[in-house]
Amino acid sequence: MITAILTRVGYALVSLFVITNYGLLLIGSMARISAKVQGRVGQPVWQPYLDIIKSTAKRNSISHGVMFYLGPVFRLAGGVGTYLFIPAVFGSALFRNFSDSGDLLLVMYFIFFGQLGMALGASEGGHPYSAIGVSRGLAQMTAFEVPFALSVIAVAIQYKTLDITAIVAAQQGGFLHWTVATNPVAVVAALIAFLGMSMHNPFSVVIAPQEIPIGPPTEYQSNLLGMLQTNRAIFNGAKLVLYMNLFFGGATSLPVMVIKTFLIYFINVFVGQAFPRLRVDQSIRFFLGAPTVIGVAGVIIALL
Amino acid sequence: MSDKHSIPGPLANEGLPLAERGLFCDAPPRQYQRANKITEAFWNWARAQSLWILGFGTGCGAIELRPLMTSRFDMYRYGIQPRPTPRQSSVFVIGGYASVKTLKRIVRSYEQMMGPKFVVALGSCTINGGMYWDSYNTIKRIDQYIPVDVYIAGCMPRPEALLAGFQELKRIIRAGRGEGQNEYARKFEWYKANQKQVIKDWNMPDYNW
Amino acid sequence: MMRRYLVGLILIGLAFALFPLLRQAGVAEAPGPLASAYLENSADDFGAANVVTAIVVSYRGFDTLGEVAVLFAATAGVGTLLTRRRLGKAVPPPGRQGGTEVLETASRLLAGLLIMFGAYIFIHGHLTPGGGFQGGVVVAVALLLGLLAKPDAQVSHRVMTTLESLSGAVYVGLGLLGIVLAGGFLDPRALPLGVVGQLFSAGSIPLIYSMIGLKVGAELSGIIDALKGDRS
Amino acid sequence: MKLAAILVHLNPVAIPGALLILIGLWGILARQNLFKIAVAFSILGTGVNLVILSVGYIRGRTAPILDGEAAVASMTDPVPQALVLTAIVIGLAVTALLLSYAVRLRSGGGGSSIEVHGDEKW
Amino acid sequence: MVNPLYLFAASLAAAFLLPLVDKLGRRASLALVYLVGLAWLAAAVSWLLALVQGGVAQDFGTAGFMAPLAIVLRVGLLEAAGVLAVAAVGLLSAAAMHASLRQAPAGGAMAFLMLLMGLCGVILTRDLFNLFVFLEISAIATYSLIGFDDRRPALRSAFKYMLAGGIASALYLIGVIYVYRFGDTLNLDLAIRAPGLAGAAGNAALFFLLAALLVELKPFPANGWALDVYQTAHPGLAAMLSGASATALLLALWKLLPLFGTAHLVIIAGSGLATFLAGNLAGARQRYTRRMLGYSSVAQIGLAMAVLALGTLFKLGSELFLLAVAGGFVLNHLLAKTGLFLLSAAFEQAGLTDAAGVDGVDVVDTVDDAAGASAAAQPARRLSPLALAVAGGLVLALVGLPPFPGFWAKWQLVQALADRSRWWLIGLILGGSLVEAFYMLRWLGRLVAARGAAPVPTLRLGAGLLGPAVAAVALAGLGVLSGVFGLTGALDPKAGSTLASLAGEPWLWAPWAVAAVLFLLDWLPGWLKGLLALGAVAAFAWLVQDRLDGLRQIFAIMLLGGGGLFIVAALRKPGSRGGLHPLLAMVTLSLGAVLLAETRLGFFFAWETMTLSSWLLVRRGQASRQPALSYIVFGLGGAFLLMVGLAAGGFDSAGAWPSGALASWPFLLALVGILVKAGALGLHVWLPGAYAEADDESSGLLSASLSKAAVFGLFALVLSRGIPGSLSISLGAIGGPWLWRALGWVGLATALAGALYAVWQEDIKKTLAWSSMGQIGYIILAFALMDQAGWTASLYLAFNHFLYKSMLFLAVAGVIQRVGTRNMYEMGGLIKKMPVSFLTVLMAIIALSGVPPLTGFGGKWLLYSSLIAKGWYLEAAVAFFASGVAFLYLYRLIHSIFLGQPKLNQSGVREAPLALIAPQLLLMGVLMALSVFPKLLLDPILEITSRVFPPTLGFSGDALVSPLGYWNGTLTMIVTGGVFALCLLWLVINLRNSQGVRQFNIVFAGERPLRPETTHYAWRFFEPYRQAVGGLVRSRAERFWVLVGGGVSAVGGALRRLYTGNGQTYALHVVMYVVVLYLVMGVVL
Repeated sequence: MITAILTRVGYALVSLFVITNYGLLLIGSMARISAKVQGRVGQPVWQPYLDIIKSTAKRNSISHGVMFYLGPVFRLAGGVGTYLFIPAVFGSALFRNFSDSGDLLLVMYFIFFGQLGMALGASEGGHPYSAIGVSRGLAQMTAFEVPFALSVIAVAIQYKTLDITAIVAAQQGGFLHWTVATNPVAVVAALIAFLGMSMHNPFSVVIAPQEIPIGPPTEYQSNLLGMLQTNRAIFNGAKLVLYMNLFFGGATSLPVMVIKTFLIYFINVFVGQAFPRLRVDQSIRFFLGAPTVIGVAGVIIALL
Repeated sequence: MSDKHSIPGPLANEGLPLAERGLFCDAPPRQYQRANKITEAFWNWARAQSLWILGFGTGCGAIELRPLMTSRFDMYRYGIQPRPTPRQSSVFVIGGYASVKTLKRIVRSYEQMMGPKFVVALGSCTINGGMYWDSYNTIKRIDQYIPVDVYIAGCMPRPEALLAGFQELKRIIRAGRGEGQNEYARKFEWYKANQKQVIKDWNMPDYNW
Repeated sequence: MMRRYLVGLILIGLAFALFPLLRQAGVAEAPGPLASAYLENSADDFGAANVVTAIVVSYRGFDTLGEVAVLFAATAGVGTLLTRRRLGKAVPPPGRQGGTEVLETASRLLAGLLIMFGAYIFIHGHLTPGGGFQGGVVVAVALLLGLLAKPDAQVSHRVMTTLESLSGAVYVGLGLLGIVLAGGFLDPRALPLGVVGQLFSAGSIPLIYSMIGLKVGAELSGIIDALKGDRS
Repeated sequence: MKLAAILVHLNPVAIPGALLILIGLWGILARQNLFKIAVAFSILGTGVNLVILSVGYIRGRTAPILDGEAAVASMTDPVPQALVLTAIVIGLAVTALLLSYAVRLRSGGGGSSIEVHGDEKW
Repeated sequence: MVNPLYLFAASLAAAFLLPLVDKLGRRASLALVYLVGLAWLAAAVSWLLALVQGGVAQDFGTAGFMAPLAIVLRVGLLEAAGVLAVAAVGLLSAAAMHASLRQAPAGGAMAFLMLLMGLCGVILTRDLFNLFVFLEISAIATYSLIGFDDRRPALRSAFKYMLAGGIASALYLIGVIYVYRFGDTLNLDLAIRAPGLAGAAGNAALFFLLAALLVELKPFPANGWALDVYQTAHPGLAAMLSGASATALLLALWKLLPLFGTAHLVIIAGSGLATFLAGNLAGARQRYTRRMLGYSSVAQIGLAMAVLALGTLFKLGSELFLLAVAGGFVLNHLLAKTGLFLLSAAFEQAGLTDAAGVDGVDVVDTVDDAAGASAAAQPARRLSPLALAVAGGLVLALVGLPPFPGFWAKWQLVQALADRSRWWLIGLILGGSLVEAFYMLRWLGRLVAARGAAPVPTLRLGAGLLGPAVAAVALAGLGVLSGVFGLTGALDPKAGSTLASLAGEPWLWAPWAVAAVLFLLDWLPGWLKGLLALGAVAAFAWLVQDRLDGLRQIFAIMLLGGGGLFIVAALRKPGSRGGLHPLLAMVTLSLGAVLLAETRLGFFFAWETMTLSSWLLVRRGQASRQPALSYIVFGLGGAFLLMVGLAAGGFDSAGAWPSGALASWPFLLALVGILVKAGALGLHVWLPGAYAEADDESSGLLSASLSKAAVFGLFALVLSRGIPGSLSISLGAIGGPWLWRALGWVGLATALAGALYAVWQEDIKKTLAWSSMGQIGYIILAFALMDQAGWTASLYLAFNHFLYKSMLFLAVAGVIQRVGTRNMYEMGGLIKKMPVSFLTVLMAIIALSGVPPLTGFGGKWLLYSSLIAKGWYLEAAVAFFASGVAFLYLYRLIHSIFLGQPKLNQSGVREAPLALIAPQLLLMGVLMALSVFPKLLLDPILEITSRVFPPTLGFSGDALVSPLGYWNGTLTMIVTGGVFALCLLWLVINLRNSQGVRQFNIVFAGERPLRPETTHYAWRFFEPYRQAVGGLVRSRAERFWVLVGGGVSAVGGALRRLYTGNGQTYALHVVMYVVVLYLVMGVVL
């Protein structure tokens, strides 16, 4: 019993370690790719590591209160938890994580755990821009969740389950079994939602760095910031893994996972480089418009 | 307001109305211990590789910062990037002359940065007043008000000079000489006195956390 | 103008409602069973020659009592409404135009006669047409005449009230006597019936009718007096 | 011919009564003056009384008084006569009160027209 | 039995002698009046006793003869009751008029005696002409009395009255003489059998008789004169007219009823209904109290008329039944209206007059200028609690709320009409009642003074309150009797409870009993009352626990437990907090009663009790006048719908809802009725105001517990009495699955709209109110799924909503108490001052938003799983959107209150009092326990739902498994906890030299913030969101209801215009009315 538990915890830690490093490198390489797009050399791929170390190495920090402290903890726990509730690699005991805690719905809702905690922590900072950022973020979130939910429903209809492992299992057997092949419309909706979810351009008004200096984390610094940066890597990874599982046939091994998630993320960066930023009300209207229609179409296709 | 907050300290935010004093932290800045040598060296290396700029466009020099972000100069490749908030920045670039009005903001922003923090003084005006040396409204030497790590002379210095200055800063940091924060804490009374001498309408707290 | 047309229309409607009733009622050929019963029994029952009186005072005496009460209530109302204070007349206006000499003289002459005639009518109510009400009215006319002649004259309110109250009370008392001595409330058989057609007959009917006469006279006088508007 | 039959059948007391009722109502509904309305009420009352009497009316019969000569069989219906007495007195009472109220209303200012005494409404 | 003639003799003798007695002083004359009144009262009582003990009705002849020769009086049960009522009202009125009678000439007292006697005569006589005489006696006495204290408006209206009355008596005379002509008798009993009256001629004669009687009963539109009289006469007299006079006339109508044929009955019924509707509609527009009471009076009499006629027309039941129902209405009206007029007399005597009025007489303009909010002309005064209770009792009785007689009568009537499928009649009657309830309750609401800062002097009513109090007590007593023994039981215990009663369900009276006791103890200190109330609730729970099974047990925890919590919360403020504890206890127990009800009547009784008591609770709030009004109007409207539905069956052991096409819509009505209480979209207009404006602990009770009673109502409709077993309605029966799908969409729309509205509120309690509405929407949605998973979700959501909404309201109550405002943007940064409250809110919003690992996620999981499994995909997506929106307002709530910038003026704020903290801690504990062990709650729920539907959900180990997926709450909790601890550890290890800073130590572009107010981003927090999606929720529902209200009001206004104030026009109305009736009769014939 104890061994079983320890094994699982150990596996989870390993899995976590892998996704953290992968996530950091992914961010670094994407920054580099962006730089190439802009005709620059760009920062080193390992720059995210340096930034985190730098933040962690700050000699002092300030705190606005308990919730301010706990904000990054919530955020990181949210990211880590989200990841841990998703089976990262199909059929792998090592990367199975704690996916037996719940199905897709749990993952979808656990995403909010970190966001909520972070929003609260940022708010305690007392900075108006934090609150403005949160208000924008939440407002935008309600909108992009709609196409996402629709595509998830389409998936649920198609595979008659909400169990992620089962969804991945159903997609095994080649490209033509992937959701992206069987129901591309739903996947389009989900990918548009993903743009909003990762707050890249054109949906980056939440953290608009100059207008409301970086939004919610305005007051965060030192190790608190470091945790947020770490979370960004893990959380990104978790979301990518989720998308991969739902729409791109999952992964049977780590390299497959790396390739697939890299490509999914690449779409994201690609769009981000090509489009300017939208105002928050514009992006809400956008998500409730075409993407929602696409999502509904996806559901209908799944029903056919 | 509890008693704790109404006892005046040495400076005790006395420039503020009584009601507002409780709104600001009244702990003075202090000097921080360095970690053990190896750790500190590692950290300094990381700090040097990840310079986050608080670009403070106090004067004309700020315009020379912008080209650094462009593909021609691309400061990102040196691990340098702009950051919108002092809380997260480690390098304070003071661009050009500092009028009395902006000094107030410079001081506050500087004090709000987390240590270790470094200051790059950009342009002649920050060194000796430059062409504004006899102006009634600018200060002559910025280092009388906050500690400066690197001066980049010129009116205006070119982006290349800036890059050179940042390289110099990196060297200083790696060498463990970027101790402006502790310096400021050590000579806090002196800096504060200088600041107050210039800024007549002092409506700020004395400790800008 | 619209209103007049509307009223006309509505009255035509009412006529439309009323006319069939009149037509169907037509003229009776003979009294109905109830009327016949009254006609045939009243003499035997109460010894009253005047069947109407028998009905009014006895069979349906309760109605009559109510009727007196109605008049009484009206008197009370009129008396309450029309006091000098309420009419806003502090003092009776001096020097009001009196009646003509003819009127004064005639009224003086007639007053006693009228009162006597009134009394006659109500005392003979069970024998001849007429009765308490008619008699009472005639009595009140005497007063009216007097007031026409001398508008400023004050009627003795106290006498009037006392008369009214006592006659009413006696009426009720006579009714109760009916319960005690005879078959029921207002049963005139409380007193001996006597012979039909004589003055002292029909039990307490003449007494009751006299009381009614007195009361009605007093009440009507009261109303007239009150309408004059100078009661205190 | 038929009309004649109807007319013959009609009660000679009731018809004027009904007419008086209508006239009285006309006065009540169309006259403005408080006192005239009171008078109209009297007319209405008279009409009603006539209608009451008409019910007891039987052609060719006498008053229901037993004075030896008149046979019971030749008497009219006494009941309406008894009833009308009550009706008359009640009518009188109402008239008296109406007049009193009219006097009070006029004396309080506002004149004798009923239209001005309509402050309470809606 | 005492011969009534003695009493007549006595009355008359007294009246005749009064002028003489008056010489001894007015005191003596008045004593005489009281004496006579008492004599009548005593006689009536003796008759009643004799009759009840087995006596039979007895006739009393006059002049030694009986009918047909002589006039006959009859003393029967109804007559005795009528005389009792008249005498009682007479005595009360006389007392109210005492002062005026003393000052006026003696004629006043005489006329009063006459009136009293006249009315008794009207009741007792069996002779048609004698009836006329007595009608005239009372009429002329009334004419005299109206003017007796010489107020000019009264004089005017007396004249108008006389015109109408004169015409009526002329009509009556015509009628009676032709009845004599054709029927050859004046005796009623003989006339009924008279063959001559059966034909067309008899019909016409009877028509005139009837028309006159109807005119006296003040039918629409021939009742302008009556309204003027009610408005202007001495209120004591108005009481006499509205109460006693109307009763006597109705009894007269009842006596004559056998004379009439179908055509006449149709006229009576139609006229009565028209009067009822028109009177109420016009009444809704009244500004003057007494005129408004007049309209109500007219309407009530119309209703009683209609009931009498309808009962005979449709053969609604035995004569006894009819008497019980009509009698219930009449009695209710009689006492309530008497009391209210007397109350207005007392107001007037206490000097509550509009001094600026012409002639100083436009008195007691209480609709606008009640004791509370006074006009500029007079200083504000407030009513004493006793006066308020009396006024409340009277108005509530009038409106037909339990436990007053009107409630039982209405129930019986609706039941009887429903049995004969006369739905449109039910609609008319209930519609009119609702309008009446609206304006009467509005008036009552205005009597309650706003609890302003400055203490307001109490209005001294003194002895004037006696009459109203007697009326109120009598009403309550009769009502309770009717409830316990059935209506007829109250009338005649021997007859037994042939009608439905609550005899079998004594516990339904618990709310009333406890409230009564606690109100009597209201002088005690607050804490003691709180403990008593708590004890009462606990005792109730203990006593009834055996009667509750699975489903109802779960609801009992929510309803009674919630009530207990909020009673504890009520201890938060020192002082007596008058009225709060009794009401809280009453609401709580009424919720319990809803659960316990076993019969339809019992359920409806409990439902109305709940509506009523919660309304009182809402009205106790500070600025709750308008919200409380809309709360009660919607509450009653919903209750009426429910009543119609229940009348058709389905609730109690009598069995399932009738099947078949027609039978389905009573169920729908009941459903809609319950949805009103649940606040479903479109029917929710009352909700935000009521929840927001009630006292803070009361809001919590309403939102957390009372709304669950509505949820229970849903279950109880579908499961008989909410006992899990087979469904009482076939799912396919009513519109097939589409009904449930539509219900689901209603729930969904409610959820979405509730969430969106909540987003844009500035008022913290409004936010919570809208949030409640939204959450109930989910519950309805899940309920509508009609399968095991859906119901499980529904119950689970309901319980969770109870938990976290209680927590939120408790915490918010503390915040409001400490901060003194409800505007969120005026707060901020309270986390440091009120950490426990913050923690509560934090846990509550995590739970509410459905974020794992707290229980809320279970609800979301169940909801989406069941929606998707059922195939309601679009619904699932919209629900997902709606629950996303919930994040917005939840964040805003916690941010604006607890985070951000503290305000300078709130530096002295402390943590909420223990009375609020303790329940919060308890609830947090429960929440945590349920989060870690979801089985604790889910096991019983699954057990219940599995009994109704084939199970699809079940536990496998710790994991709840659905056909689609699984959820292991315990593991989730462990993982989350572990990860959280790990992250926290990392932070603690790596954090160096942390310096705590203050609120202004923020980055502010090199500047310092100027003021906390300008630095706290809270006002119009989601403005961009409004720009984006605000179009989704324009307040269409409000506009719709405003339109409806406006329409009703406009109709009322238009009807009112008939009453021009011109007496002649009124007379015209009378004649026109008669002509129209005649034509209608012609058509019917």
